[in-house]
Amino acid sequence: MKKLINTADSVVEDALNGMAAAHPSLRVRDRVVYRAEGPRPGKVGLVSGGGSGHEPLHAGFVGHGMLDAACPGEVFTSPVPDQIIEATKGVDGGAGVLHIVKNYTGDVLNFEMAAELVEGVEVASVLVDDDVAVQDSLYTAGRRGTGATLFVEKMAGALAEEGAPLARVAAVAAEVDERSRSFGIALSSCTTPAAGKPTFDLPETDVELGIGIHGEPGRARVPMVSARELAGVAMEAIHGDLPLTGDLLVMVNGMGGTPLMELYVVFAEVAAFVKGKGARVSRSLVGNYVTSLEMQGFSVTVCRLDDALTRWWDAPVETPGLRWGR
Amino acid sequence: MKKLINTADSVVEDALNGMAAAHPSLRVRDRVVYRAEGPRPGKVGLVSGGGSGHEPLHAGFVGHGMLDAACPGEVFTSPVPDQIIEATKGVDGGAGVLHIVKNYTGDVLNFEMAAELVEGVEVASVLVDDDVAVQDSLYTAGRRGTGATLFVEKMAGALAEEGAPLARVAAVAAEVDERSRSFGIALSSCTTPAAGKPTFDLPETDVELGIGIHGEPGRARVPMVSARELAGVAMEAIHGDLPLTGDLLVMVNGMGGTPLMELYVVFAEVAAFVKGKGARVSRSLVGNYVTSLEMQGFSVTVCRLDDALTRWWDAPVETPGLRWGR
Amino acid sequence: MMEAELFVAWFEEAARQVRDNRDRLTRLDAAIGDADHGTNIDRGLTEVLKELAESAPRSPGEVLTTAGATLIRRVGGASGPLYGSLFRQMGKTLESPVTLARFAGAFEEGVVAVERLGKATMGDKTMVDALIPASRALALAVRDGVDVRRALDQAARAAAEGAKTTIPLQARKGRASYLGERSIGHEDPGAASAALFMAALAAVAT
Amino acid sequence: MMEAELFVAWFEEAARQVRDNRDRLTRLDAAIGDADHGTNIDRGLTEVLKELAESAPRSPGEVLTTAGATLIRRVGGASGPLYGSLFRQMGKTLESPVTLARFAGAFEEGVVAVERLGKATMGDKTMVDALIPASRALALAVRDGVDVRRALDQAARAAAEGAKTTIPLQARKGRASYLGERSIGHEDPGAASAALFMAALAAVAT
Ligand SMILES: Nc1ncnc2c1ncn2[C@@H]1O[C@H](COP(=O)(O)OP(=O)(O)O)[C@@H](O)[C@H]1O
Ligand SMILES: Nc1ncnc2c1ncn2[C@@H]1O[C@H](COP(=O)(O)OP(=O)(O)O)[C@@H](O)[C@H]1O
Ligand SMILES: [Mg+2]
Ligand SMILES: [Mg+2]
Ligand SMILES: [Mg+2]
Ligand SMILES: [Mg+2]
Repeated sequence: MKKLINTADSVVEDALNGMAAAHPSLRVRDRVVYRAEGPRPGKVGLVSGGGSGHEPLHAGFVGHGMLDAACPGEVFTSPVPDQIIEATKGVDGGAGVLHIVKNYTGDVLNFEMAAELVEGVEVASVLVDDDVAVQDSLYTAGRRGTGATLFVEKMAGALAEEGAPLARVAAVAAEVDERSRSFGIALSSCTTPAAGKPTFDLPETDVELGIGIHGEPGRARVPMVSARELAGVAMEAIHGDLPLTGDLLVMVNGMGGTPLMELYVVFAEVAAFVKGKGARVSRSLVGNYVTSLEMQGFSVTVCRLDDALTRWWDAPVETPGLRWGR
Repeated sequence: MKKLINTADSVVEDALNGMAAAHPSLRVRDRVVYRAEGPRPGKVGLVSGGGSGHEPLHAGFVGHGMLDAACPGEVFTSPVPDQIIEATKGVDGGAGVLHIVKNYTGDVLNFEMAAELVEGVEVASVLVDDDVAVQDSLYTAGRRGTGATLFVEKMAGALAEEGAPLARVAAVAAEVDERSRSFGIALSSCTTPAAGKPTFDLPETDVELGIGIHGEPGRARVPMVSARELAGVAMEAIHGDLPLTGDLLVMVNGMGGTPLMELYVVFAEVAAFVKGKGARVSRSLVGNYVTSLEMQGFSVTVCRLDDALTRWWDAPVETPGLRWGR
Repeated sequence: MMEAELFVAWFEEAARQVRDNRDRLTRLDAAIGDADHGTNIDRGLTEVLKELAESAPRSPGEVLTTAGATLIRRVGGASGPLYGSLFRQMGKTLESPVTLARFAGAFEEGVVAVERLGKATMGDKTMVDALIPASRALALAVRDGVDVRRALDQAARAAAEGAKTTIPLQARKGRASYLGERSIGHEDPGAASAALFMAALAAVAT
Repeated sequence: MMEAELFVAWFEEAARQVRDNRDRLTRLDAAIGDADHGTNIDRGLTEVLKELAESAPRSPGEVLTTAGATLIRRVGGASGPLYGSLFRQMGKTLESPVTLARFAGAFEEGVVAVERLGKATMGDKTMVDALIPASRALALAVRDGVDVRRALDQAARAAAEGAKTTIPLQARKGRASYLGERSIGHEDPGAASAALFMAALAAVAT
């Protein structure tokens, strides 16, 4: 394993120091990343968090129009309740705080504990579970939260910025999740600094279908095929669960180690697929947004837009990882 | 080799189709990427180009405040004169066109030929050569152009947007290059689609120092050390050539396959180094901007700012790869 | 009788065994999860020992609640809150002087807290598959009047066997459930670490 | 006498040889460059053949200028303009009917164009190290009144030897110069492809 780290133990701390140094718009304290300017009275606060190694998610989405704070855990490990409690108190502007929680047992348990323990702040939660690779049944922990997290954070963030009350921000966040679906494919595994070797070995000839964002193996291993065919697999899985119609927000997301050139190749195929179904790519995002360290591959996330969601997507955002309109 | 491509031959074409589909702000025609809105009368046009595989450079920097057109060649292969001639004619708003050329024999020759052949457009050129790993001597092709290309494109782009004449835009572009220095380190090689295997093999224990952006081997191969030490190597090389003083623009650039978390770890060390020399990180950029496909590693680019350059850096920019202020 | 020192020794021994088995636990987690279970528990127990040394809790119950709270505060992931709840609930329930019967009762309460929090039942391929057999072994030992040492040995053996029973199972909870049928054939890392916890207790009780 | 057909055949044979050696050329470029030389020349010659078939140039000079212009228009990189200039300049200079002396003179003009454009001289570890010996061999053959076939054989041999002489050199031009001393010990890919061009000409002239 070769990694740009000092020690495996200090990697999260060191990276947060780098974030703080690079972005004067952020304030980092006790493993929580806040907007430097602090809470705005009357605005609903948005807190998210999860394991590190998914950058820019979540800390890179702290700023105007998105999150108020992010709680980064150890690599691929949910944050602890103390961080979430601190963040929740730290961003409350009196209008309550929304927890944006990806549906993983660890994230759910730690956010739940924090929500129970935090005092004097009204807390609502939204669970993001967009990954169609996992069946939502009694036999699983339910769908994972992956790419749609970014959509939820962006749109709920814009609404919160408008001054909407907590219940409404939470309801819209849940609506964005309901309208969104994802599917991911890995060409290679990733290596966590602590483990020091790839989480799984993938031969030169194979890919993993239906992976999450923690370097977990996927649902099935199949022979490598063309970008067109892989995009087709992902899009059929999504379309089979939530038929593609109308205006869509489409993200083709690298897993951290995929050349941008290849993501554009995939996007071209995804766009052609959408067109073939009679739907329209109305907004899009191509790049590394919800990553698994240096994993190679891609995920596609699709959200069925309506006018309001489109407006919140287009609203100004100023974060290290996503920025437009200011 | 596993790559998200359809065929090795079609990868550039397919990726450009994806760019066109993803970014309505761009228009792609005959292997040239233009701003969709076309040239602005009276504004100096900025044209750059180079091999593909460095995305978002260059095509991702076409848009308000940066380039007017980019000419992507085959992977790691300079564009041909025809592309550059088309681009030059296509962006001329009557005020002439600046060619921003990275100092590689191929880029230089093809841009020179184009500049000679293009008719009816005043053309000036700036040569970017910021890489301190290469000695600028009779015994080399001169310093390579790497990360500073982004700085030149951004600042000259802002100045052009203000309506400055060609000679001044060219002079400032050259000044940005003179004030900028880079150094790169690779932890792994990259694989071009056509070659199908890594350009060089790097054992688990070693890194390549002083690499360029085409997967070329570097000046020396040394044992892997910590992020702090690697950042020190890069920064000493830069500082030894252009002493770090005053306000600096600092970019820590991934080569395409490096987790953002690790780039922040490196940035923390770079910022500490700068502070140790009594200089100041006044502006910064951390991410994948000038890449070599899926190569792992980083490069640091430093530019000594003054008030004017800072203003042009801060000026609004709206491109797929760099955006703020609008 | 089981004193506070014994419970401190339990966590010291558990920390040692987890350290020795850290890479194995992480490998188990790599196969059907995200390759961090060894690191998570190792980090948690290191913090527990630090906290126990600093706060010097006096009763067995206090040792356990301190350990539980520390795991919750320091581990994260799924296993942090789950193990944290196990020990915190055990600590809250456990009255001094500690007898085997009281310990068995508190342990059962702890396991119920884990089940309640994680909503997992026997056969879901989680730590619960090691914890429930351990709890039953303790209850049987109490019923049969077995001495502490043998009771804890039996609990350790039951936990180890329970961990092995997870191998052929398809996971229905936690990260491993995402793999569907591909989770079959691998030991659950949390069940494996639960077996280590029980082995550590048996070891220090001798 | 060398007719237009012979020159077309030259490019057909060169395309075949380059296709057969594409991976070797790319491997040579991987060692001291960016692993694209084989692909570049292969792509270029494919386009040249297409263009020659379409535009059906009638004189040797036209064949050469067409090939040169196509290489410039289609290859990119360093080798595109350099090889393009070689053939374009050769074509501009070459008068019909083509004699060995006229061909040798035009070839020399082409090589000078390459030197002028790339500013490389003998020993810089570039295609020039194969082209100059080839040009000299042609000039000597003219002086000595050698027949066309033997002259082209000697030129091919000189180019091949010239390519080999690049192995111990440290590059002073092009991408390989960035490697400093690490460029020593590898054959220059452009010199290797230049040797293929000359071998192809010798092959079709028989
Ligand atoms: N719902 C649950 N109930 C009980 N135990 C669970 C549950 N979900 C996960 N676990 C246990 O947690 C273990 C994984 O812990 P760990 O790897 O530290 O956390 P994470 O899965 O968040 O990475 C699993 O092996 C399993 O034993
Ligand atoms: N200045 C130069 N003069 C002559 N030949 C050169 C020069 N620079 C490079 N070359 C030749 O070009 C070859 C590389 O061609 P190619 O790989 O196609 O282009 P690039 O270097 O742009 O990737 C080198 O091996 C060398 O023979
Ligand atoms: Mg985890
Ligand atoms: Mg090249
Ligand atoms: Mg885990
Ligand atoms: Mg090359």
